Amino acid sequence: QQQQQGVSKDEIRIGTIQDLSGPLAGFGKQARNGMQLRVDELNEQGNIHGRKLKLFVEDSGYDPKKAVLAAQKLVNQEKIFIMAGHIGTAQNMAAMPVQFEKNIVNFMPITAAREMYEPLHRLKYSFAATYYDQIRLALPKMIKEKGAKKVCTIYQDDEFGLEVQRGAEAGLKTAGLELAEKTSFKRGATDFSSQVARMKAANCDLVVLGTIIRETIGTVGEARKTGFNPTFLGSSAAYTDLIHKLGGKAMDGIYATMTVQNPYTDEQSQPLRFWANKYKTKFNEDPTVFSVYGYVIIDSFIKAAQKAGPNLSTDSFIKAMDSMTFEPDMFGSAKSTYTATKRLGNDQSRLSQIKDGKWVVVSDYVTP
Amino acid sequence: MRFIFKTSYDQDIRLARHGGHVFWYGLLVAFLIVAPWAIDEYWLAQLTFVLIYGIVGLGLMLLAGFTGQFSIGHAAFLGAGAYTQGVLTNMGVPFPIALLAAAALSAAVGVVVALPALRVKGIYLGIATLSFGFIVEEVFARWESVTGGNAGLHVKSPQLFGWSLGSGSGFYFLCLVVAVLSTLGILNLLRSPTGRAFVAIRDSEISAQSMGIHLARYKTMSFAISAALAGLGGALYAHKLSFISPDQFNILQSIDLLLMVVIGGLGSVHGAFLGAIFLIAMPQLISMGKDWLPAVIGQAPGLQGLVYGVVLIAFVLFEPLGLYGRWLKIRTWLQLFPFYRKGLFKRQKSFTKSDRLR
Amino acid sequence: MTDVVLQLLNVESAYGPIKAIRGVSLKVRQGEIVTVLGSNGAGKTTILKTISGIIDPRKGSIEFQGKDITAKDPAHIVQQGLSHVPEGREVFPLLSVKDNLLMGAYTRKDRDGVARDMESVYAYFPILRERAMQDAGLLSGGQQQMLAISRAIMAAPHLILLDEPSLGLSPKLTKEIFEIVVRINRERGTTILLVEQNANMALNASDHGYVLENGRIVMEDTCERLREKEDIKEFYLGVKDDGVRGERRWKKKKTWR
Amino acid sequence: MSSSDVLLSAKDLSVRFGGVLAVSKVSFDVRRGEVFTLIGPNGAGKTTVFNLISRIYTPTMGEITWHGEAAGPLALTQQAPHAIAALGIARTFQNIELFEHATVLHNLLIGRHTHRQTGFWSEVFFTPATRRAEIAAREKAEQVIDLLDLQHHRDSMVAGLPYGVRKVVELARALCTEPKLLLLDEPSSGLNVEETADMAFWIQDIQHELGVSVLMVEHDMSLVSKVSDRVLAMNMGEVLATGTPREVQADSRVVEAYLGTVDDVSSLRRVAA
Amino acid sequence: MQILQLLLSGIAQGCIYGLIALGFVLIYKATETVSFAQGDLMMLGAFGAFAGMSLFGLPFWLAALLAVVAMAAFGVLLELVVIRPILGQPQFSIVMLTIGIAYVARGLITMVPGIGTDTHTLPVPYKDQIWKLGELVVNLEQLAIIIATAILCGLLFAMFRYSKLGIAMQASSQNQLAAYYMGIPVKRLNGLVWGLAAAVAAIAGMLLAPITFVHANMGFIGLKAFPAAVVGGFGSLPGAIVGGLVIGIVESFAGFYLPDGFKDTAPYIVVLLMLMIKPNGLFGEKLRKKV
Ligand SMILES: Nc1ncnc2c1ncn2[C@@H]1O[C@H](COP(=O)(O)OP(=O)(O)OP(=O)(O)O)[C@@H](O)[C@H]1O
Ligand SMILES: Nc1ncnc2c1ncn2[C@@H]1O[C@H](COP(=O)(O)OP(=O)(O)OP(=O)(O)O)[C@@H](O)[C@H]1O
Ligand SMILES: [Mg+2]
Ligand SMILES: [Mg+2]
Repeated sequence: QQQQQGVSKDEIRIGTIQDLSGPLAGFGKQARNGMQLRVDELNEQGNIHGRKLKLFVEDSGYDPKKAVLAAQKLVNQEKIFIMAGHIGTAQNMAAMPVQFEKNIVNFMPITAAREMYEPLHRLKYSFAATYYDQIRLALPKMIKEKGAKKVCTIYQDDEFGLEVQRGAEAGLKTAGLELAEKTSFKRGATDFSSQVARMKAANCDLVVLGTIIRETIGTVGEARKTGFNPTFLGSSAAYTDLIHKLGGKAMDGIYATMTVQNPYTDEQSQPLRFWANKYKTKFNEDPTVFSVYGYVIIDSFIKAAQKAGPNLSTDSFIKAMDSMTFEPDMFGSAKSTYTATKRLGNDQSRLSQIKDGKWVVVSDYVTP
Repeated sequence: MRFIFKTSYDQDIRLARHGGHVFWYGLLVAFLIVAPWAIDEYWLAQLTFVLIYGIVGLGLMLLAGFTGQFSIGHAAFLGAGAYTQGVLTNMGVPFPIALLAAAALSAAVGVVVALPALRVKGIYLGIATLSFGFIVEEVFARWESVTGGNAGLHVKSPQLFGWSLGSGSGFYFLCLVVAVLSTLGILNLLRSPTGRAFVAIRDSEISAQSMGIHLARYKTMSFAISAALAGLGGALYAHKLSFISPDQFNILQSIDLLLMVVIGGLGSVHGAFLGAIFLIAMPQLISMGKDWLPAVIGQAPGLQGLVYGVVLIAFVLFEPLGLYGRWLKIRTWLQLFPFYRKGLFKRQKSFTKSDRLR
Repeated sequence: MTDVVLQLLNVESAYGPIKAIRGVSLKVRQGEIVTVLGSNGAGKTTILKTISGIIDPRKGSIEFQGKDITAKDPAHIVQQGLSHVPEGREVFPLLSVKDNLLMGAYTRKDRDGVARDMESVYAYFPILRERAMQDAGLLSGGQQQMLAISRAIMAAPHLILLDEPSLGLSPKLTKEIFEIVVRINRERGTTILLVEQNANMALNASDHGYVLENGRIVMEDTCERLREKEDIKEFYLGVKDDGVRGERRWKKKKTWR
Repeated sequence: MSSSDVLLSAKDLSVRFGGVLAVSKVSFDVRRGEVFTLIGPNGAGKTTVFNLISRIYTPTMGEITWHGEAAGPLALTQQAPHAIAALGIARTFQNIELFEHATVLHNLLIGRHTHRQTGFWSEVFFTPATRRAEIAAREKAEQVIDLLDLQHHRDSMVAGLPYGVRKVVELARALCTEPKLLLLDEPSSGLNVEETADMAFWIQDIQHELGVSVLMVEHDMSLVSKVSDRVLAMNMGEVLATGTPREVQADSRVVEAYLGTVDDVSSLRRVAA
Repeated sequence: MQILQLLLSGIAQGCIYGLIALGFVLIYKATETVSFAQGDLMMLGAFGAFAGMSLFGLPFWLAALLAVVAMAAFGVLLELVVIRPILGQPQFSIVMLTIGIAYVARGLITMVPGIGTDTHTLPVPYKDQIWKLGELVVNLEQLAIIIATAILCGLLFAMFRYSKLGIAMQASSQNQLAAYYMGIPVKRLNGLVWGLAAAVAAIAGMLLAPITFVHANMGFIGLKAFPAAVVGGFGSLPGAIVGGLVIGIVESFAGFYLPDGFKDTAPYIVVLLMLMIKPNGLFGEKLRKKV
C-alpha cells in the first residue's frame, strides 16, 4: 500500500481555500481564523494518534479559476490529506475534480449548495443545511403563523439566490400557494427601489429574502421607507450580526433561518461566551458565524480522524465518517449523522428574529 | 551587436532572422516537448495554463497591440468559446469539431461586437466592449437551458480518436500544439498585407484609409481573429477547469487579460506569452512570499490584491514596454558587453497629445 | 548692446543611441536676430528643443540671461522669458483660437498688456479675429501657423525661438511674417533665434547666422558675409549656376563636408 | 482638348463647415499626364479640395468625376473613402500622416495594399504564392526607394526621421500604390532650396517617366513655375484664375491676395530700419 | 403615482452615477486619461470619514471636511509619487496605473485589521430621514446627493469654462508639449487635477455611504458610472449628469416593467445603442482630425 498523501508520522496536512481578497474576504478571514483556532487548540493540548495538524490556506479571491490553481497547489504541491471548509459554490465545483483525481476528500465546504453532497460521491461531505431546505421547511411554518396570503421573493441573481428562490417555491407548494412576485438583483447591487416597488405593487405580505448582508439591509430599509411592511424571512446567509449593526432599528422584526448561533461576546450561555472571548483575544475581533463554521469543521475533522485510528488514510477516514454522529454543540447546531449514502449531516434549521438589535432564537429546529 | 547583411528578399520575410533564433527557439520547443517528463505534475498544470492564456493573449495582442483597439470585455469571447466547447462536448460532439465550433462562434461574436465598435475609438471603444462583456455575462447566467445558468456547467474531458486527453500530459500536448499553430498563424499574418493593414490602422486611420485599407473590414477582421483565439483558449480553459460558470468571465477576468498583454509588452508576440507566464506565476509567487512575511501582513486578507497592484504600478513606472521590452534591453546589454553605455536606454522626455483627434 | 542673452556651450543631444547634435556652441546677443541654417536632419529643431528643455542634453550647458537652464523643466524655462514657436504648429486643437492666445499669455499677470497684445496680434492676422471662437484644430495649416506665432508674441518674451515660421504660409504671408519678426525685434527689443528653410528670407532678416551640418556648426558669420559665400549661394539661396544645376541629377557635395 | 484627355474633373464643388464656406463653386479639370497646381492664400480651401477628392469630406454641392477607368466616367462622390486608392488616386498630407511606429520600408509596403492578391488563409499558412507576392511587393518598394534616394532610411522608424525626409517618405508611399493621379499637398514645405530642387526633379520624373498625373498644392512659386503645366489660383474658396504659371502669376488679383506686392526681400532691412 | 415614484428613485440613483461620472470627466478633461481608480478613491474617502467619526469621535461636518482635505492631499501625493514619473507617456499607461492604484487601495483597506473586511455605516446626521410629499417619499440621503451633484457640476463647469487654470488644464491634456511651450506648469496642474479628483471622490464617497455602506468593494459602483459618462459624452460635465440620469431612470423603469435581469444590463444596452446612434454621446463634441 502506497504511503497516504498528507499524513506522516507526526503530522496531518489540511488544506483550505478561502476568499481573502475578494468580495467575501471578511467571511473568508473569519472562517480561516475559526479553523486556525481549533488547529492551535489541538496542537497545544494534544494530538491525533500522535499527529499534529497543519493548516495550509490559499486565497481564491472568490474566483473559480484561482480556486483551481489553489487546489492544484494544495493537492499537488503541499500534498494535503484533506480539503476542509473551502468557501464558495462555484469555487468548490471548480476545485473538486482536482481533488477527486487525487482521492482527496472535500470536507464540509462552507457553502450550503446541494451540489456539495449531490450527486453522491464518496469524497463529498457537507454539513450545512442547504438554503433550499432551510427555506423550504421554514416558509410553510411562517405562512401559517402569520396568515400570509401573498408571498414574494427577492433574490441575488446567482446560484445562492436561486437556491433560496427554489426553496421558497417548494415551500409554497406544500402550503398550496404560488409566488406572487419574483424579483432579483445582481451581486453588488445597491439600489433596490424598483424591486421593492414591484413587490409593493403586488401587495405582498411575506417576502423571502435571497439576500446576504447589504442587500438585506438595502431591501428592508427601502421597504420601510416607502411604508411597505410585510414579514421578511431570510436564509442563514442573512443571519449575521452585521444586519442589525449596520441596518439599525429598521431591521427589527426580520426573521432568518440558521443552523448555528451567533456567538455574541456577552452571550448568556457560559461556554459560548468563553469561546467567543477566547477568539476575540486571539484575533482581536468579534467572532461571527463564519468563525464558528471554521471551528466546527476542524472540530468535526478531529473527531472523525480520532475515530479512524492510527492508520489514517482516505479510506479509513471515509469509513470512520460514514458512521459518525455529531451531537449538538454549544453553537446550537443540530445533531448530525453521516452514512455511506447520507452525506449531509442534517437538513434542519431554527428560526431567529431580530429583537431590539439582536438575533434571538424564536423556534426550535423545524422538522418536516 | 549582430549585423545582418541582407542579400535576398527572402531573408527579410523569414520568421527566424538568423541562426541564433533557430537555435534558441529550437531549444525552447525541445524543452516544451520533454516538459511532461522533466517537471512535476503541478508545474506542468501551470505550464498548461500559461499556454492557454498565451493563446488568448495572442488574440488580444493582435487586437490591442497591433490594431490599436482596446477591448475591456475580452472575457466575453473567452466565455463564448468555453461555453460552446462545454455544451458541444457534453452533447457528444467530437473534440476537434467542438474546438473549431468554439473558435468560429467566438469569431462570430467578435464580429457582432465590432459593429458598434467600428464607429468609436479610445475610451468609447473601451466602454462599448466593457458593456458587451456585461451583457454576455448576463446571457451566460440567464440562458439556463443551455449554459446551466449560475449553477455552472461541468465539462467532460476531451476525447480524441478514442484517447482521453483529460490527463495532465495528454492535455498539455494538445494545448502546446494549438498554441504553436496559433502563434505561427499570427506571425504569418503579421508579415503579410493583412498584418500590415492592422498596424496601419493602429498608427493612423486616416492615412490607412487613403492607402485603400477598408477600415471597417479590417477592424472587424481583427476583432474576429482575436475573438476566435480567445474562443480557442476558452475551449481549452473549459476542459482544464472542467467546470465553468458565468462569473469566471466577468470584468475582472477581462481586466486580467488586458493586464496580461500590457505587462507582456504591447505590440510583440512574445509579450502575449510572457504576460501569460506573469499572470499565472504571480499569485504563486505571492502565496510563496506570504510565508516569509510577519503574520500580521502575510496572513492579512487583501495582500494579494495589494501586491498585484504594486507590481502593476511598478511595471508601468519602470518598464512601460513590458516584459518583452525588458528582455530586449537585457539582450542588447549582453550583445554589447562590454561596450554598453549607460545612457543607451535613458528615456527621453516625452509628451502626450490628444487622442481624441485620430 | 553686446550682452549675451543665450549661450550654448558644447551642447550634445541624442535620441536614444542616435546623436542629433554634437558639441554645438552658439551665442545670441541682446536685440539680435540670429538664424541657424542647415539641411534636413541637420539638427536645427533639436537645438531649439534642447534650449527650451524639451530634450535634455547629454553634455554641455545652456545659459539664458546669465542663468543656467540646462535640462530644466520646460515650463520653468519659459517662465524665465523665453518663448518657442515649435515645428509643426502644436496648437491646442480643441480650444478656441482666443483661448489658445490666452494660453500664450499664461505666464503674464498684466491684464491690460495682454489685452493690448491680443489686439496687435489680431491686427497682424485679421483672420484670427474672425475665427476667434472656432476650435483651433479646424484652422487650415497656414492659419494654425499664424496662431502659433501669435501665441508666442502673446507671451511678450525676451527671446523668441522660431522654428520654421514660414512653413506652409503663402508667399505674401511669408514676407509679412518676416516683417513682423523684424518689427517685433526693433519695436520691442525682443531677441530672436530663427530656424528657417527659406534661407534667402532668413539671411535678409537676421544679423548673425550659423550653418549646421550633421549636428555640427560648420560656419558662423554675420549675415552679410554669409550671403556672399559660394556654398551658401548654391545650396541655400539656389542662385548660382541655375543652368548647370538645372540639368544635373546628382547632388554636388558641399565643400565643407 | 478632347474629353478623353481629362483624368479628373470637378464641377461646381462647394462645401460648408458651419458658417465657413470653405470651397465655393470650384470647377477644374486635371488632364492626363499634366502637373496641375492649386495655389492660394492660407485658408483658401486648397486642402479641402484634396479632402473632397479623397472622400474625407463630402461636398455640399457639385460633383467630381473620375475618367481613369476604361469603363467610362465614374462619380467619385459615390465611392467609399477606401475605394479611392484602388481607383488609382494617391495622396500626401499637409501635416504628414505616416505610420509612425513602423519602418520606412513597412510604410511603403502598406502603400502596396491595393495590389494585394493574397487571401486571408493563404497568408495564415504563408503559402508559396504569398511568399512570391511578398517578394514582388518588396521589389516594387525598392524601385521607389531607389527613385527617391531613400536607401539610407529603409529600416529606420519613421518617428525618428527629420521633417524633410518624412515628406519624401510620404511621397514614396503614395508612389507605391502605382497611382494614375497623385495629390501632393505642399510637397516642398520644410525643404530647403537644394531639397526643393530635388523635389522638382522627382515630380518631373514622376510625370514623365512614370506617366502619372499630378495635382499639387504648393506655396513655393519657383517650384510651381518649374514643374506645373497649369495653375489654378483660389481665394476664400473661390476660383480666382486658371492658366499657365506665368499667366496666373501675372494676374493682379492673385498678386494682391497671394503673392504680395513687396517683391524685394531685401526691403526687410529697410522696413526694419 | 407609481411612475412618479419610480422616476424619483431613478433620478436619485442617476445622480449617484452622475456624481461619480463627474470625477471621471474631471480627470478626462484635464488629463485625457480614464481613471479606473475613481471608485476606489471614493471608497478611501468614505473610509476616511468613517475613521474620523467612529475612531476619533469627530462630529460629522468636521470629519467630512477633514476627509475631503485629506483625500485632496492624498490625490496630490499620489500624482507626485506614481503618476508624475510617467507623465507624458501614452495615456494608456496611466490608465493601467489607475487600475494598479485601485488594486492597491482595495488591498490596503482590506488589510486593516478588524476594519478592512467589514461593512460599516457612516452615521450622517440626516440618516434614515424621509420627506413625504403626499404619497411620494423623498429620501434625505438621496436629496443630499442630488443637491451636491448639482453644485459640484456647476462649480467644475465654471472652472473649465471661465478660469485660466481650467483652460490651462484642458490645454495640457490636448497638447502637453505646447502647454510646456506656453509656460504652463503642466506637472503642478496635473497634481492639482488629481487632488481635485480625489476630493470629488471623497465627497461622492461620503454622500454614497449612507446608501451603500462603507466597505472595501464599494468602489465597484464606478463601473456603472462609466456608461453614464459615455452616454453623456465623455468630455462633458453636464453630460455626465444627464448621462447618469438617463442610466438611473432607465434602470429604475427597466427594473419595474421589464423581466428580471434587465435592470442590470439595461445601462449597458443603452450605452451600446447610444454608441451606434451618436458615437460621441449626447453632449460630446464631434471630433475629427483635420488633415
Ligand atoms: N524622435 C526622434 N527619434 C530619433 N531620432 C530623431 C528624432 N527626432 C530627430 N531625430 C534625428 O535627429 C536628427 C536631427 O533632427 P532635427 O529634427 O533636429 O533636424 P532639423 O534640422 O530640424 O531638420 P528639418 O529641417 O527636417 O526639420 C535627425 O537626423 C533625425 O533623424
Ligand atoms: N473640418 C472643418 N471644419 C471647419 N472649418 C474647416 C474645416 N476644414 C477646413 N475648414 C476651414 O476651411 C478653410 C479652408 O481650409 P483649407 O485647409 O482647405 O485651407 P488651405 O487652402 O489648405 O490653406 P493652407 O494653405 O493654410 O493649408 C479654412 O478657413 C478652415 O478654417
Ligand atoms: Mg526641424
Ligand atoms: Mg492646406
